[in-house]
Amino acid sequence: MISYLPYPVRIDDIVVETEDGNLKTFKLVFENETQKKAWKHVPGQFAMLSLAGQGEIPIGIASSPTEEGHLLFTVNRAGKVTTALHQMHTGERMGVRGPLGNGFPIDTDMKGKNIVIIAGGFAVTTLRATLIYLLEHRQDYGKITFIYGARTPGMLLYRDEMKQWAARGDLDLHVTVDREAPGWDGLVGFVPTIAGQVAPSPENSVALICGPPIMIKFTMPPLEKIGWTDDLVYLSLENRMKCGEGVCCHCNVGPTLVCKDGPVFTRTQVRKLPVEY
Amino acid sequence: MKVFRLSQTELDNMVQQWSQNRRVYRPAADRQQSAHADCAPGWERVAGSAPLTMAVGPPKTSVKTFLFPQPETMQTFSLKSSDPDKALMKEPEKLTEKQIVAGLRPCDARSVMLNNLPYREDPFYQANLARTVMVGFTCSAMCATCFCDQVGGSPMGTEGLDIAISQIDGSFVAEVLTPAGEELTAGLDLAPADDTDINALAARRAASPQVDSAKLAALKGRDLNRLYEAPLWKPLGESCINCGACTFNCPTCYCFDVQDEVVRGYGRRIRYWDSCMFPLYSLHTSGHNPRGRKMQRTRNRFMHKLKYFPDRYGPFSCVGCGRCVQDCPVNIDIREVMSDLLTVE
Amino acid sequence: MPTINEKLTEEIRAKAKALLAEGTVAAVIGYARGSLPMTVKPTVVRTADDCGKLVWNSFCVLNLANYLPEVLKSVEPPRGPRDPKPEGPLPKVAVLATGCWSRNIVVQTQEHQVDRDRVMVMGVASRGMVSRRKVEANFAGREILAVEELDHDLVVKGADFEEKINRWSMVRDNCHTCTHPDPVLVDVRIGEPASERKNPNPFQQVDDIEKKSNDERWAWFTSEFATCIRCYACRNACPLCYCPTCFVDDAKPQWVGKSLDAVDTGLFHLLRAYHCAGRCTDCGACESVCPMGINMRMLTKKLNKDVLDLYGMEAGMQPGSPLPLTTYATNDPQKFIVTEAGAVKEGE
Amino acid sequence: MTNQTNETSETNQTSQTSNWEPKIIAFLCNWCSYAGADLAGVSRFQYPPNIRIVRVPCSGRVSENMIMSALKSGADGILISGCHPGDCHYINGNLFARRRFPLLSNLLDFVGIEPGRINFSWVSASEGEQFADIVKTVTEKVKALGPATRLVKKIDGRQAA
Repeated sequence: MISYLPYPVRIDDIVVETEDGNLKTFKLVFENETQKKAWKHVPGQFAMLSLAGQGEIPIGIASSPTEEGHLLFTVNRAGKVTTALHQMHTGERMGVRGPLGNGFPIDTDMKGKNIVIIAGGFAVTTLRATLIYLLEHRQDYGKITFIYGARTPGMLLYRDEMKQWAARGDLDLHVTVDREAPGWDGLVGFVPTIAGQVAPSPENSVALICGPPIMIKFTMPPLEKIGWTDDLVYLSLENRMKCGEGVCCHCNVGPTLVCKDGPVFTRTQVRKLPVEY
Repeated sequence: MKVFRLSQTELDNMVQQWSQNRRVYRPAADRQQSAHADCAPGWERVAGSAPLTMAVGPPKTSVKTFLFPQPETMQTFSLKSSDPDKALMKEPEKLTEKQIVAGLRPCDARSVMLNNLPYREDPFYQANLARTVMVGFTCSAMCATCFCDQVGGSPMGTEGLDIAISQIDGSFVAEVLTPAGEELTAGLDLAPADDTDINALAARRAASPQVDSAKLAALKGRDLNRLYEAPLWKPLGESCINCGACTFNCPTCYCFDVQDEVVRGYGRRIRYWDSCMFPLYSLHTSGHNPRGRKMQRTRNRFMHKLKYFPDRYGPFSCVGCGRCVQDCPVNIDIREVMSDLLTVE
Repeated sequence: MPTINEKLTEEIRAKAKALLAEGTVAAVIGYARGSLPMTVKPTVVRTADDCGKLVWNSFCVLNLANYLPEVLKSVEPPRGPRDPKPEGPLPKVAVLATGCWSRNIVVQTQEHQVDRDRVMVMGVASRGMVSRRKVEANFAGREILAVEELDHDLVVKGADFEEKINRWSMVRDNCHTCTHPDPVLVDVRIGEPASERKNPNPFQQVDDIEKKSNDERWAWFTSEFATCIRCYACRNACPLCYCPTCFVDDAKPQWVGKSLDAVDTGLFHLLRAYHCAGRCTDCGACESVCPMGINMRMLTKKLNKDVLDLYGMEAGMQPGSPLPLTTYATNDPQKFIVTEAGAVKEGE
Repeated sequence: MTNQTNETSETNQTSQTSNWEPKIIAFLCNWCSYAGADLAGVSRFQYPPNIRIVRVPCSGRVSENMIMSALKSGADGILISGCHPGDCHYINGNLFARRRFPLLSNLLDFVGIEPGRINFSWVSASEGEQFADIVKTVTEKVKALGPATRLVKKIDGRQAA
């Protein structure tokens, strides 16, 4: 039986991620030990963040299952609930309901393969979860290429972690910004351009792409040029959601329910659907 | 299975007896209703001795209001800073008191079963299903707007009912179909039906319109994208005013929205009916709306009923009660949509 | 001998056909036959060949002005949200309009929702539209299978009955009290013009409620609106309701709750009616489309009465002048103002 | 005003009791009436402490949504006050408001909301004493009506006190 009751959690830490202050990462810890132990998720899954009196919102889980004891959510301030969430303080109580959705196929289609992760803007959250997981289980995967872009250096999420990843040497990290900026000595250019330059061949590989629709649209042609096909590309859809359990119908794209059947789909699957996302 | 024969007086006495220690609801006789009635519009609690009679066609509003009430409290919470449980969501006590819905029709009873497909794991729906006993009338004739036979049902159907009552020659034959129904009739002084009644009932059932399964199969076999791109949606979307009359009176429309309500530090999270006809239904916070145009929303409603739902769960999400046909302000007729869809190349 | 409506139907078809054929308009908004007795389908006709499906009868209860802004947009050449308006005149749209609908077009023009130059009003004098609900109530318990309309009677047929009833007795309340059946705007005349109707008291129904005591009025209000299912058909059928986001859909602040709650439902109806103050032409579409048969028109009628009493204006009757609530007079009555003396200040 | 989670002055009564005091929401225009209220305070004119002031730029800014929302949230009375006609800081905001207000209060009267719950006045920045008098008048009027019950939202039997 579904439970719509959120688990009570407390905000343990809040990190302002970006220069405009619109993105914050919330570290949440469970109030209840049993619930904490019972929580199991897969990178790519999402959860409902619940604020009493405000409502619930579906947000991708930014922490990897390997980071035990807490959950991370990076939230963009956009609507009623996220605005209220941004006004909350450390130590306050809120709720988490989940994990929901299917997540990336880390144990099936991705196992033993070369992984290409392409992220744009704040869509990087669930891909951060994925990357951390992959790095923890480094031996199970082949070459890892991580391409991430944002408008400006100040809009990049998880900057400190990126530095650590860059230092590891066992992954190919490409962080880019749209335009030249003072103090930025990294890559400059849009994600699709960079992806076209650095993406490896599709042989024994899968790609995970998350970002604004326009970025995804322009990233595909350079990949296709070097032989990538739709079935190797995983995308994550989003739609308005209410229940998160495949009941309320809000997130339907044709017969598919994003919350239950997704949010992760291969590009082959997405192409069969009406464009209602 | 027990079968009883009742006169109108005996039927009324039976309902009266139930209402003495249980909540019994029936289709409302009047359009207006007291603001403090304990049930949804279109229904009333049985009180006094008004006879339970068969009116023409299904009741004004569907039975879903008893299983999927509008609103349903999902959680309650306090926002008082003095409360140690501040912002802690708590589940309300589950209602277990039995309620009897009397006078519904086979179409509505079937809708309960259809909605149970997406709601199989839903705690609130299941709790309401467990506490609701359904006593329905079968239909001796079909109304001009009824089409249950075209979508997998039957005017004489009993699916979903606990007790099915059929009118035969001025008196009633009651089939007790489930343990819940038996519990209701146990201890009542009822005359068993004789063979004549049972034969008459069987003959009626045999003569009733049969399920048009060819139509069902034809739509199911069709390619989704062909139907999606069909030219019929444009004129349909143009005349639709995107109100929710069809969805709210539809027994098989089951979408809901969730919102928090707070009064003076005490709050509840409720779910209530939503309609895919409203732009807000699919609107993203970013302002992007995947179904921003009227036509897309109209299409989604029919595609969901006739294609998406069958593809996912099997049957059409429609019981052919005809309420949407009657209530649509602009006369969008789902029967015409179905036949138009069948002719799409 | 063709009936009045058959003649009007023929005239509408012929004139619509001519307008489309000569390219004067790109689309005609009218009605097509419905699938049930006493129903019609609002339809947009875009080719001369399609004009044959247009009909006119006493069941045209929905206000066609409601479709006007959207159809006008649909006939414009496609362009992006930031593209400039194309050069030259944009295509026109013809719309059937009775007295009240034409007044709505005036209001839409005053509120800049509709460009008057792009609208061809095919004016029909209204003979009063029949309330389907009244007919059904008249035959309560019997299923109506067909209704044939004669000039002054309706022939109602069921499986085992056929009865003739007087048409006027089944006409909607708003049409009964209507004083302006003839369109205020006419570009193409359909049928004969009608004269203004004399009505001793168009606000009789409102007066009857006003006579009740305060508690009785509250009881009337709560029971009248108790059956609302919040489908918003009344709002969506109204040509005045064109806000991209309605106040009921606002989440922050949430003005009214969205589920079935007597207070929220009441607030919705009061605010909806109030938003139509000074703009409502009493076309009755809201009441006609309500699946639950709620007489929400009483609220707007009350507002119409007050607007007429206080400011001497009727919506849509003065095309050149502003709407009552978008203007003011320095000597507007202000008897309602509380003063420090506790008494109510006299009008200045 | 729209924040329904307001916890202040938690009194819990549903029936009229001897110590019941009405809560009156006052929408005061920034330029005249709010200054008038300020003057009343500075000049130490006594007036009943029943009003909760919401400062608005102009009486023309007070929308029907705000008034109804106050009623829904349990306000026993409402006072809307702006500049005298002709004195509006925005030239004519109060004149538009003067057209709208009687329509709303008549409509509410029409559906059975007790007359006297919704009040309108003009108070200038120099009328501190008058402001105090108006608040007295309105408070007495609302007190006589008793607690508001109509159009007051309750959830699960609980009501905004």
